[in-house]
Amino acid sequence: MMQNLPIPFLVLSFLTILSALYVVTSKNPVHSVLALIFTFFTISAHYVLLNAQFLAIVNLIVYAGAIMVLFLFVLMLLNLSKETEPVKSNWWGISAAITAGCLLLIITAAFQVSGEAVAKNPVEGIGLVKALGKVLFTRFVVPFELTGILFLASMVGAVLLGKREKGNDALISKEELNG
Amino acid sequence: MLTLMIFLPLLGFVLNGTLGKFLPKAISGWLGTAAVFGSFVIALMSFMDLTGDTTMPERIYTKLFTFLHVGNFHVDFAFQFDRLSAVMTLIITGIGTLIHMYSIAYMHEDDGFYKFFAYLNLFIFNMLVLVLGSNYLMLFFGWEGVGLCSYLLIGFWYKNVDFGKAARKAFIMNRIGDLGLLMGLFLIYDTYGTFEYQDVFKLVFAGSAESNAVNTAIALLLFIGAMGKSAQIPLYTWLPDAMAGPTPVSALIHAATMVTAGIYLVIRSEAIYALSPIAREVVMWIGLATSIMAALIGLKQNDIKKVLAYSTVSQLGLMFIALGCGAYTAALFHVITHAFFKALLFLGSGSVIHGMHHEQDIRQMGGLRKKMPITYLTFLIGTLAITGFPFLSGFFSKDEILMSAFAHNPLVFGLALVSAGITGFYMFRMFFVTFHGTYRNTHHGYDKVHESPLLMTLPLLVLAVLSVIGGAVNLPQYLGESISGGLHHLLSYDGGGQFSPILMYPEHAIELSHTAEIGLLVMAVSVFVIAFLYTRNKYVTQGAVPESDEAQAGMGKVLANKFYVDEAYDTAFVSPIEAAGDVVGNYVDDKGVKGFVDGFGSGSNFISRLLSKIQNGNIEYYLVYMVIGVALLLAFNLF
Amino acid sequence: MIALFVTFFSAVALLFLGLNKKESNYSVFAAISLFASAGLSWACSANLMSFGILESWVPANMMLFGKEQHLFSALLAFIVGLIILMFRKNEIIGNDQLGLMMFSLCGAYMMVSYQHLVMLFLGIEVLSIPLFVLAGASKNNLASNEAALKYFLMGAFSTGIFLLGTAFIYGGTGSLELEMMGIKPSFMHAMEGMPLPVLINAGIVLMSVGLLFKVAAAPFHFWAPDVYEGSPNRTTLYMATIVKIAAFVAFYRFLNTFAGIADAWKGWISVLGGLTILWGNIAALNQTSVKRTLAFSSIAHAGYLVMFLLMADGTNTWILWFYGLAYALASVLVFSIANQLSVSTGKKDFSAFNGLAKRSPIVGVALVVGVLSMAGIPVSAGFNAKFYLFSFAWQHMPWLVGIGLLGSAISVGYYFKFFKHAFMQESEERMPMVDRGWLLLLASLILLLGAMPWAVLNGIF
Amino acid sequence: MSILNIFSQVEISHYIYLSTVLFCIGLFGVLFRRNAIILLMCIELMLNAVNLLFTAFSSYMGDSDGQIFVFFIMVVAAAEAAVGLAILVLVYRNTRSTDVSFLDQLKG
Amino acid sequence: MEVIIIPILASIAVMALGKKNQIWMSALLSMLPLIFIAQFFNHVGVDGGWKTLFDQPWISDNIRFTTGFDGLTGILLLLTNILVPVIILGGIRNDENRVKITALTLFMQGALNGVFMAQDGLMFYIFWELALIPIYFITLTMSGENAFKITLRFFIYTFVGSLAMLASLIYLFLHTANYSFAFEALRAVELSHTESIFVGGGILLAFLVKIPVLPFHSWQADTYTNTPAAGTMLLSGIMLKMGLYGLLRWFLPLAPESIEFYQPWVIGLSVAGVLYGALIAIRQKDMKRLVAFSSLSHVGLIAAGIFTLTLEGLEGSVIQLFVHGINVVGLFLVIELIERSTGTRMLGELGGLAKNNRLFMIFFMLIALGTVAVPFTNGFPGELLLLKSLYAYRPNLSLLAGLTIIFCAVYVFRMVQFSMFGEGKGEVASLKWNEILAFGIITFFILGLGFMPQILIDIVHNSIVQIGQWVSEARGVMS
Repeated sequence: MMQNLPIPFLVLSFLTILSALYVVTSKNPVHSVLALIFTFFTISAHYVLLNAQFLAIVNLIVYAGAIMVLFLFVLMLLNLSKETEPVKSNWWGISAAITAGCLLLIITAAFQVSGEAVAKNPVEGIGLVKALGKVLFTRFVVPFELTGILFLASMVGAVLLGKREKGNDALISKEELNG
Repeated sequence: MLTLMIFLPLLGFVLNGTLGKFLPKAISGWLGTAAVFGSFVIALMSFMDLTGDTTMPERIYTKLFTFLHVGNFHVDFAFQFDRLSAVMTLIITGIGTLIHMYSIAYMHEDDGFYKFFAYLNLFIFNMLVLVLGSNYLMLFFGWEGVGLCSYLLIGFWYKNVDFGKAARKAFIMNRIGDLGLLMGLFLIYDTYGTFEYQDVFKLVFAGSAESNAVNTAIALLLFIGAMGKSAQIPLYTWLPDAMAGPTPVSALIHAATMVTAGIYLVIRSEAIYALSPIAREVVMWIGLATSIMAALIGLKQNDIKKVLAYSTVSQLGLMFIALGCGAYTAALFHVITHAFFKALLFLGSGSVIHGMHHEQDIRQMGGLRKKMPITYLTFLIGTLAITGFPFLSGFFSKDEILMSAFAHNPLVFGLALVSAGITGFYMFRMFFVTFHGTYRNTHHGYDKVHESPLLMTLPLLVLAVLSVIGGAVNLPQYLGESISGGLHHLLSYDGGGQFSPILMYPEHAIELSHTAEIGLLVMAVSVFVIAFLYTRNKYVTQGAVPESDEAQAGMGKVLANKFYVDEAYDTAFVSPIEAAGDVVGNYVDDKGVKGFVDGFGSGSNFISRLLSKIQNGNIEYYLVYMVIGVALLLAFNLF
Repeated sequence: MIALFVTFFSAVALLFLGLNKKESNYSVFAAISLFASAGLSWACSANLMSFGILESWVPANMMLFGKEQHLFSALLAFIVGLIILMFRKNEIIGNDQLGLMMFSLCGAYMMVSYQHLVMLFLGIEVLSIPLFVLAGASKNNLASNEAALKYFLMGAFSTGIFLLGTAFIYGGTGSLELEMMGIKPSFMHAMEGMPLPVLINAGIVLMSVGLLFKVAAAPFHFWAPDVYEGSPNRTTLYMATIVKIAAFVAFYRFLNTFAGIADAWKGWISVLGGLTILWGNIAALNQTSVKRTLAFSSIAHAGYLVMFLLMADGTNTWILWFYGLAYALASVLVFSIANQLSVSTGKKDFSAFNGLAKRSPIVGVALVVGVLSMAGIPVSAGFNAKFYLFSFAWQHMPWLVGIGLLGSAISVGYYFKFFKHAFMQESEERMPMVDRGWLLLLASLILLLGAMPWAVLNGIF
Repeated sequence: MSILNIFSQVEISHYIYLSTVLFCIGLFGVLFRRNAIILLMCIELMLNAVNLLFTAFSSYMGDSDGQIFVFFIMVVAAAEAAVGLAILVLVYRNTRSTDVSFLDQLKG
Repeated sequence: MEVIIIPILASIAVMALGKKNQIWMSALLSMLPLIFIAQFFNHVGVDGGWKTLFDQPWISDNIRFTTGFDGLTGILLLLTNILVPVIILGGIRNDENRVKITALTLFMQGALNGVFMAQDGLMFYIFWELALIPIYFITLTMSGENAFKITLRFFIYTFVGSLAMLASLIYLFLHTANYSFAFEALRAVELSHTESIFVGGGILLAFLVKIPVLPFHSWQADTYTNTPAAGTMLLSGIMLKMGLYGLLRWFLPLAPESIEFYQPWVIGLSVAGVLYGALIAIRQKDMKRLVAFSSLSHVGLIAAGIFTLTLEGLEGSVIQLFVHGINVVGLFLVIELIERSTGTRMLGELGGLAKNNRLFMIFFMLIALGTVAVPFTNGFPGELLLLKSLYAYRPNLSLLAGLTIIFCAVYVFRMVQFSMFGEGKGEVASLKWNEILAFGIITFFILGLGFMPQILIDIVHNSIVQIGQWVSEARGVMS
C-alpha cells in the first residue's frame, strides 16, 4: 500500500509527523515554536498538493507569519526560552501516550475496518483565490462579516486583559505556589 | 322509661361533672344518689310490670338510633329490659343507691367529692348499658365503660403512684379479656350475621348448620372476656390491687356489680354455652381453680380489703363452677346474695377503716366490737352469710352451687366444698382479729376509734337485713314447693309463646334424693362449724395475731406472696414486652430502619466525596479524563 | 437577526461611550438595549413586526429565522438583560466587559439560528472567546485567572475535537449545510440498512463531545465547577444560563438533522445524560462553596436537558424554551442573592446566608421561590418545566426519566442547605440587601409561570 | 493544475490517517506538557490537522465549502491565540509561571 | 376553588399584618372555608358521585385545574378546616415565630383543601407537594443539633415517595387517549398486570411513606418530636390523612389490578406496624415521641382496614382517619400546653399536673379515652369496624392487630399517669379562652362521634360504594 504512494506525499507526510513530534517533545519552547513553523510549512506543501493554493499561502501568512510570531514574542516577553519546564514523571508521559494512542488506534482501526471511500470529484481550480473569493463574498458573506464581531471581541478582550492596573504585581509568588 | 332509667345516672354524671365543682358537697352527693335511686325506682316499676302483667311483652325493647350501618353490618343502639336484665338492674341500682348514700359520709372530707359521684354515676350508667343492651355490642359498650370507670375510681386518689399503677393494671387486664370478647363478637357476627341477642339465639337454637366447634370457639372467646372482668385465672390479679380505690368503690364495683358482668355474659349466652360441653367444662375447672387458689391466698392476707378481695375472687370462681355445671340460676342466685353480703362486708370494712383513720391492716386493729357496735353486728351478719351459716342468704345460694356441682361431678363438689370451707377460715380469721382481742394500734389511741355516722351505718343495716333474708329469692325445694325457686321460675319463663326465653334449654331440676341433699347440707354445715371453731380458738381464745409477711415460711410464705403470680407475670409478660419495646425502639428502629434509610444519605455523601477527589483542580487530569471519555465513546460507537 | 443587530451595535456604542466617561456605569443602557432586542425578537416571532430586509440579506443556507429562532433569541437577550440589571450595583462593571458580554450574546444568537456548520463554529467561538476574557476579568483575583486559563485551554482543546468531528461529518456527508447533512446517512440507513459510515458516526460523536463540553455534561464537565467558582459572579451566571441554553439549542438542531439515524446516538447520549444527572447532583451534596454547589446544580440541569435532545422530532422546542426560562429565572434570582450576600459578608460558603430570613423576609421568600424552582417543586416554573420535560421524554427513554426523578430527590439534599442557613442559623452581621423589589418581581414571575404556565405559553407560542 | 495528479495516486484515507496522526500527536502534547504556551501550540497543531483534513476532503470532493471553513478556522485560531496569550500573560504576571499544574486552587 | 384561595390569601394577609394580628382574627379567617364547605354539602350533596365544581385548563389543555366534591372529599375538607382553626387557636406558641407559623398553617390549609378537591392527577400531585412546603418551613423553625438532618430526612423521604407517584401518574397520563390527567381518563387506562404492579407501586409508595406504614416511617418520630407543635399537629392530624385519602381516592381506582399483589404485603406490614409502633410507644419517655409511635400504630390499622377491601374496612378507615386526626391533634395540644407551662415533656420530669388544673385534666382524659377507643368516645366505632374487617380477611391478623387495644391502653394511661397523677412536680397554667375553645371543639367531636358515628358513614357511603364498585369491576368480586 505504502509503496504505491507518490514519493512527495510520503516525504511530506514523514516530515510533517516528525516535526510535529518534535514540537511535542522538545524541551526548549523556542525549538518547539520553530518546529511548529516547519510543520506549518509542510502542511502548506500538502495544500499545494491538494490544489488549495490560496490556503497554502494563507496558512503561511496567518499561522507561520502571524500566530507563531506572536507565540515567539510572548515567549521572549515572559523569558521562557529556557528549558524551564520541570520534567514530568515517566508514568505521566506513558499514560498520556497510551491515552492519545488509544484514541488514534480507535479512529484508524475504525477506518481500517470499514475502509470507506469519499466520493471523488476533484474539480480544477476551486482552491484559487478567485474562486474562493467569489464564494466567500456571496454565500459566506454573513459569517465573513460576523468574524468582525469575533475580532472586535478578541481585541477588546486582549486589551482588557493586558491593561495594567495599579498595584497589579504578582499576587502570589512561584515559591509560594510550589510550597 | 327504659331510656330514662339508663340515662338518669348519665345525667347525674353530667351534672356533677360540669357543675359539681360549684355545688356544695351535700347537694352534689345527694344529686348522685338521687339519680341512681331514680333508676332503681323505675327499674322496680318496670320489673313489676314485666312480671306482674301478663299482657306485657316478655321484654321491653327500645331502639334509640342506629349506631353503625355499613353495608350489611348493622348495629342498633338499643336496649331491652327482660327478666335477666331486670334482676341485674335491680341489684345494680339498689345496691348502687345504698353505696352512694354511704359514700356521702365516707368521702365527706375528700377534695374530689363531686368527681367521685360523677364517676360513680358514670359507672352505674355503663353498668346499665351492659346489662340492658339488646345486643352484644351494647354489652361491649358497657363492658368497656365499666372497665374505664373502674380505672378512674381505683386511681381516684391520683397522687399515689401505686394506686395509679393498680388502676392501670385493672384496666389493662380487663382489656386483655376485652380483646378475647371482641374476637368472640366478631366470630358471632361472622357466624350469625347479627349482634342482636334475639336473632343470634334464634339462629343458634335453630342449629343453623353451624358446627358446635364454632360455638365452642365463641363460648371460649366470650369466656376470656368474662375471665378479665370477673377476675378468673389467669386474669384475676388486678382485683386485689383494685382495692386501692375508695372502699365504696370496692363494694360497688369490685364486689357487687362489675365483676359479676362475666357471669351475666355467660348466662346471657346460655344458648351458645348449652351447645358446647367443652366450653362449659373449661369454665367450670377454671372457676374451681380460681376459687381454691384465691381462697388459699386469702388465708394469709392481712389487709382487710385484700382478704375481701380474694374472697370475692373465690366466690366468683364458685359462680363459674355453677355456670360450668349448667346451673345458671344457681350462679345468678349467688350473684344476688353475694352482692348483698359482699357489699355489706366491704362497706363494713370501710366503716372500720373510717373509724380507724384509714388503717387497713388487721394486725393494727382488734377489739373494735365495743367501739363500733353497729359495724360489728352487721359485719358479723355478713361474715356468717358468706361462710354459709344456715338459713342466711349465702347458705342457700352456696348450697345450690354445691349441689349442682355434686350432680355434675362429685370430685368437683369435693373441691368446691374445700373452697367453701376455706372461706370460713379466712373470713372468721379476719373477723376475729379485727373485732375481738385487744386493740393493737400504736399510732392512734383506742379512744380515737369511733363508730361511723348514720349515713354510713344505715346502708349497713339495710344490707345486713338483705343478707339475712336474701335467700328468699330462690329457696330450695325442700323448704316447700310454693315458696321455692323464685329465681328459677323467673329465668325459666318460656316467653309466653313469643321467642325470648332467658334460658333456651330449661334447667332440669337437680335430681337428688333427699338423703343426699341432707347429707350434702350436713357436710357444708360441718365445714362451717369446723372453720368457726378453729379460728375462734386460735384468734379469740389464744389471742394469736397473724405474723408479718417476712416471718412467714414455707407454704405460708407462698400464700402470703399470692403464689408469686404477680412476679411470674412480670417475668413472663411485662418484662419481655418492655424489653422488646426497648430493643425495637433503640436498635431495630433507630439503628436498623432509620440507619438503613440514612445509609442512602451517607452513601451519597461518600460518593460525593469521591467525586470531589476526582475533581482535583489539575487541568491535566481533566484533559486526560476528557480524552478517555472521547476514546470510550468512540470505541463504544465504532465497534 | 434583529436582535443580533441591536445587540451588536449597542455594544459598539457602549465601547465608544466608554471612551468619553471612563468611570460611568452603563449597565442600565445595556439592559435596556437587550430588553429592546428581546422585545423586537418577540415581536418578530409573533408577526407583529418584520425585518425582512435584514434577513433577506442572509443566504438561506447560512441562518434560519423562524419563529423558534426569534423566540430563543428573545429569551437569551432577556436573560442577559436581566443578569446585567440584577448585577448593576454590586460590582463595578466596565463598559468593555458589558460590551464583551453582548458580543458573546451575538455568538449565542448565531448558535440558535445556524443553518451551516460554519455559523455554528463561529457562533461557538464568538460566544466563547469573550467569555475566556470575562472569566479572567477580575485580574487581581488569582481564582479568576485560573478560571480563565482553565476555561481557555479546555475550551480550545474541545474546539479542536469539535472541528475534527466537523471534518469527519464533512467528509462523510459531503456537506456542511444542516439540511443536506442528514440526507445521506438517513437514506443509507433507511434504504439499504447499511452500517453507518465511520466518518459520520465518529463525526457525530466528536461534534457532540464538543457541544457536550459546552453544556458541561459528564464526563466533559470537569472545567465547569472550577471555572464557575473562579469567575466573577456575573460571568458565572452568564455561563450557567446563556451558554447552556444556546448550546442545547444548537445541539438539538444538530441532532435533529440526524433524526433518521437516531438509534446511532440516542443510547449513548442518554447514558451520558443519566451520568450527568447523577454526577452533578451527588457531587453537589458535599460542597461548601455556594457557587460550586450551584455549578454542580447547573451540571445536573444540563443532564435533565439531555432528555430534551432525545425527542429530536422538531416539535417540542417550546419545552426547552420554557425550561431555559424557568432555570434562568431561578438562577438569576439565587445567584444575585448569593452575590449580594457574599459581597456584604465576604464569605463564599453557605454561612453567608445565615439569618437571611430574619434580616430580610422579602429576600427570604424570594430565595425560597428561587431554590424551590430549581429543585422542581410545585408551584414554580421549575416544576412545570421539569414536568413537561419528563413527561415528554418518558416515551423516548423512560429509565432516564427515572434517573431524573432520582436526581431530583438527591438534589433536595443540597438545595435545602440554603434554607438551613437562611432559616435556622443566626447571624450577627448586618446584611444590607438591595434590589429587593426586583428580587420579589423575579420571584413572582417564577410563581406566575408556575401557577399558570399554559396561559403564558399560549400567549407566547 | 496540480503538481502531481495526487487524486488518482493517493487515496483519501491516507489523508485521513495523516490528519488523525497529526491530531493525536497534538493531543498527546496537550496531555503530556505542562507549559501553557506549549499546550496552546499543541492545540494549534490539532487545528492544523483538522485543516488538512478539511482541505483534503474539499479537494477530493470538489467542494469549496471545506476550504472556506479552513479559512474561518484560521481566523478563529488567530483570535483565539490572541486572547489565549493575553490570558497567559495575565496569569504569568500574577504567578510568575506558565505551568498549568500549579493552578489547582479551584477544586473539590 | 374558594376554599383553596381563601386560606392562601389569608396567609398572605396574616404575614403582611405581622405582629399586629390577633389569634382570633386568624382563627376566624381559617374558619371561613367552613361556610363554603357547608354550601357544598347543601348544594352539591353527597348522594351522587364526584361532582365537578370548577374546571379550567392549567398546565396544558388537558391537564386542568379541576376541583370536585363528594362525601369522601367532604369528610377530609371538614377535618382539615376544623383542625386548622383548632391548631391556630391553641397550637401556636406566642413567640417570635408565631406570625410565620400562623401564615404557613393557613397556607397549608389552602393546599390541603386543594389536595382533597383535586380531580386532576397532576393537580393532585402539585397540591400534594405544595402542602409539604409549609410544613417544611415550620419544621425549619425548630432548633437543635440534628434539626437540619431531621427535616432533610423528612423532606427527601416524602419527596421520593411523591416522585414515585408522579412517575406512575405520568405513565398513566401517557397511556390516556388524549394525554389527559383527569381522574376519569386515568382510571380508564387499561393496564396489564405487570404494568399495574409498577404503576400501582409508585402511587402506593407515596401514600405509604406519608401514612406511614412500617418500613417507611423513620422520618416520623424525629420530625414529630422536634417540630413546633403546630407542625406536629398539621403533620399528624392532616398530612397523614392525605396518604390514607390517597389510597382510597387514587390508588384503589387507578391501579385496582395491582391490589391483589399488594394486599397481603400492605396488610402484613400495617399490622406489623401496629404492634411495632405500640411496642416502642410503651417505652418512650418523651410524650411527643410516644404519641408519634402511637400514631404509627393507629394509622397502620387504618391502612390495613383499607386493604381488606371490605365495606367495613373502607368506611371504618374513613371514620378512623377523621377520628385519629381529631384525637392526635388533641394529644399534641395537651403536650404542647404542658410543655409551654413546665418547659418539659419528659414523663420522668412531670407529674401531678392534675392537681391545679382540673379542666385541663378533664380534656386530657377525654382525649386519652378517645385514643384508647373506649366506647362512647370517637375512637371506638372506627376501631371496631377496622378490626372487624380485618377479621373477615384473616382472623389471626385481627387478633394481632387487636393487641393494640391492650398496648394502647398501656401507653396512653402510662402517659396520663406520669404526667397528670402522682406527686406534683409542676403546674399547667390555667387555660385561656382560645385554648378552651380549641379543646372544646376536639371534645365535641370525641363525644359526638362516639355516639353518632353513623353521621360520617352516611356522608361517605356513596363515595366508598363507588370506589368499591370500581375495584370489584377490576378484580371480579369484592367481598
